[in-house]
Amino acid sequence: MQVVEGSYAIAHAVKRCRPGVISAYPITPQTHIVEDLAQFVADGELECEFVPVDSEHSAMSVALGASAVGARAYSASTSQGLALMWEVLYNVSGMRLPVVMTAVNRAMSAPLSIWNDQQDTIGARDSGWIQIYAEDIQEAHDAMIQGYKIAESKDVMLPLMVCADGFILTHTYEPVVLAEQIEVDDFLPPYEPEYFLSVDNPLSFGCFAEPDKYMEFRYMQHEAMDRARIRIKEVADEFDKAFGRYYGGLIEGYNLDGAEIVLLTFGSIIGTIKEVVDREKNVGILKIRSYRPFPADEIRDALKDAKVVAVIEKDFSAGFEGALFTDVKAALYNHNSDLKMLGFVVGLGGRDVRADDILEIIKRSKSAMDGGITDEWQFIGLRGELL
Amino acid sequence: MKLRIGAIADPGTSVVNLTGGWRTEAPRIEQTLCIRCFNCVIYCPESAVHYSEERGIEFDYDYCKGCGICANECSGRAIYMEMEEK
Amino acid sequence: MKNLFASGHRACAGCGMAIAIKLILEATGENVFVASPTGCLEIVSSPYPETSWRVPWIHSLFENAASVASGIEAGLKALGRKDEGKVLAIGGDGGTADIGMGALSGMLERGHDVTYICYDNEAYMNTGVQRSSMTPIGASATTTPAGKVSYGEIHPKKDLVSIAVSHNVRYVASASVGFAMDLMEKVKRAVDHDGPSFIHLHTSCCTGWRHPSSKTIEISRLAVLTGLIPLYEVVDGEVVNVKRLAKRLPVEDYLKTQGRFSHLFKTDEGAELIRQIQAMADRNAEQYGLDLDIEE
Amino acid sequence: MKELRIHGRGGQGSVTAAELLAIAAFRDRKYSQAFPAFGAERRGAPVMAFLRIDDAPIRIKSQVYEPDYVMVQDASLIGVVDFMSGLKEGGILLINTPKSPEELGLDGNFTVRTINATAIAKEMIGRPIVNTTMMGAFAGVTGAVSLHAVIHAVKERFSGAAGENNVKAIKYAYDLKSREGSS
Repeated sequence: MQVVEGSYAIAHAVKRCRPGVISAYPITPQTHIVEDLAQFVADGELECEFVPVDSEHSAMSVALGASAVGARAYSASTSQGLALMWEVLYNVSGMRLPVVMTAVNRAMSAPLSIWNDQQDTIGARDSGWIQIYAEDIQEAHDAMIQGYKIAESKDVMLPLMVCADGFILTHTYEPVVLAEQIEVDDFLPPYEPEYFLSVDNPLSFGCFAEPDKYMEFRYMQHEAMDRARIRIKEVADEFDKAFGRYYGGLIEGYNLDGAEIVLLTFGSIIGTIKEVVDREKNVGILKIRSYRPFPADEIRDALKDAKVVAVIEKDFSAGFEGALFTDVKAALYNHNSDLKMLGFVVGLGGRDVRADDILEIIKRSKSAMDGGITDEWQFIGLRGELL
Repeated sequence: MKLRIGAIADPGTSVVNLTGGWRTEAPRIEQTLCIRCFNCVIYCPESAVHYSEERGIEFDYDYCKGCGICANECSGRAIYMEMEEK
Repeated sequence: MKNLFASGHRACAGCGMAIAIKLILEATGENVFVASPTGCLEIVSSPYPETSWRVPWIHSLFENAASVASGIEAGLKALGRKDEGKVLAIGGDGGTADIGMGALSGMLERGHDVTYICYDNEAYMNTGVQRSSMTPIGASATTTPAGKVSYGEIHPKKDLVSIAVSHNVRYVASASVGFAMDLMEKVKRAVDHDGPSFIHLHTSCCTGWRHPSSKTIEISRLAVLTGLIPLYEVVDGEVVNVKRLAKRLPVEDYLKTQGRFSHLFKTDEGAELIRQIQAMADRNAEQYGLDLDIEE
Repeated sequence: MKELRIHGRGGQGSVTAAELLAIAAFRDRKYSQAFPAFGAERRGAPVMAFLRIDDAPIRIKSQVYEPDYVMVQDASLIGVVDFMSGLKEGGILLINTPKSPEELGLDGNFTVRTINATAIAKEMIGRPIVNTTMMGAFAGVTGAVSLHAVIHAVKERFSGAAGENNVKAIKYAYDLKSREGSS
């Protein structure tokens, strides 16, 4: 273990995965990751083509071209940059190219905010990318390595983004176990795609599909997501065996035994919640590690003894409610109608989520459990005096 | 046909699409007037004009869309367009 | 011919772009990777499971062909497959000069070993002849239509060649589908150059320009013969190999062949616009020395 | 768990100080966590950085609101930022200033320590970059990290003569605790 910045840990893990091509465009708070990677290349520690591009759109497009020719490709972005990549995200997943990126979580403008929330990756929810949310720096580091293995699995072949909270994970120094090259080489085989651009077999990539076939292509993506569901769990187990670290497969429970109230969330906020929950009785945590594919079965199973589930997230869909909240409710509908469900929006635009905020959520959840009246969906930490 | 992931296609498969059906006029050639400029071969958008020493210029009516560029560009005025009877 | 662009594609009868692609691949041979943006080229050549390409080809999006080509080149380098083939991007004027300008600029500036060929048919033909920044003055396009008080496009074409040259690209050329041998030689030179190279390839679209399908080559050639599209190369920043004209034709000879300019021939204002277009051709002649000095 | 908040100005190495103290604490076989107050501050603007040290892995991800220690790298921040905010009862406030604690007249249930780190840094490092000197003083005053670990962390970061000079300043500042400190 050594104390390093989160961005460095992520960059280190990417380096260990031996990407052939890295392309990125600078945007706060993603910058340290790609700067560190550029330095690895500059110091001869990483042999790869580092393409400092003209935009995020080009960043993902370069990764797409590189992946299509058979190279392992990496990019990183956040917020507006991720939004500028939007259409390329869909294109990469539709072409079934296992590009892996670090999606640093940051609020969307306007108003401009460089600070953390998860609105950006939530917006990319439907892009056909696997989304893994990291709880801490170590998990973000490890998820990069797992990510390539999952994405490049022959029966998956989907791009994958490791979502890591901006600043909170990227700019914090903590003790981290940095993977050794030999360990990663043993764990992650070289990328050997079945189909790639080559003059020996001059395939055409990116054909268009008429209405008689498009739907089937999209269905095949869905099937691949289903297989990814299995693969994510397998790779988590394989990683545990190889590295001795485990964060759950699709989900991870914490203090769930006998928990009447379950706080369901993802990302770095879980660390703070754990500190709080340790002091509470009958309150557990359900961490969503894989948001897409969505672990509906696993969530149902994990919540079967709960009375109240409080979904906590740093995003929402204006005009409705938090995206994760909607998804969790949808997963339970038709299956478990007794469960009381509450949604809480916290920490938008870098608003610090404090232990007190979590305590408030627990308080309101308890009240709901005891038959008290509380809004189904609400903001925590709003400054009423400004409104 | 089973779909292949990513809509990845094998090379040159468009040859199954016989575009000759698009044609209303068809090119014909008077071989004795051909001066071997090969403009017809060079400028055919369909790659549907072929030349061999034995047979001279030939049109591949499976793909010829009848655009008439070959006739227009023919240096010897050997190619002409003819209404196609179907 | 090698027929690396297979028959059975769905381009309009008389498509200049299809001829251009055929000639480009004839020049490069089979050891080439091609990236194309969204547009007619992609639509006519790749309705799954059919493709007209017999070289490795990829279409991704509208504005990113230059970036995808950059990625292919970087990927080939990373994989030690650089010698497997040259990388080409072939896009239309909309995908190149408008929405793809940033990506193109980045590709050129970063020095990728990619040849970018813009086939310029002077409007968004795939979506129905909307104007692009390459639509010439006086042309009626569906978003700059001629009307009772309009004479069509009012802005001059973007100078793509100069834009490429200003990126310190070592080989830049203008070419026309009407001059096949010249075009193929330029493509060969472009791919043989290390680093980025750029070709502006002018071609008619008989549908968008509104002329008979048989006239595609003839009219493309007229654009050159009137001096509106000068053909030349810029090697290491120097203009060389200008295609000189023995007897430059008046621009009317070109304009009158196409429906998109027909409104110019109906009014005095149209006539004035034609005089302006002639002045542009004259300026081109002066700038590039197009006119051969022949004693009469 | 012990928590430190560092106040400084952009460019003074506050974040580096937090980071190096985290490395030092880890060398002392403790868990640590360092992070800046995330923001868009430019050179010269007031900045903050945070440090947590604990015997167990540190999971909490929120900022530090009730620090055990506050370190002020630049006396010009007095009256500009509320650096005493949330300082725990019995906590320690360490300020870089030529003045004595009494002269500062700061009231509260905490200990005030002052050190003329700028003078020390100028003399020993040759530049008025005080972050390493303040780290030495922090180790001496609080005992939250060992001198040995601080020196090690700094030497890993700054090699050669610069490293040696920094170490000299750190040691000097560390030893000053009995002379310049008072409550």
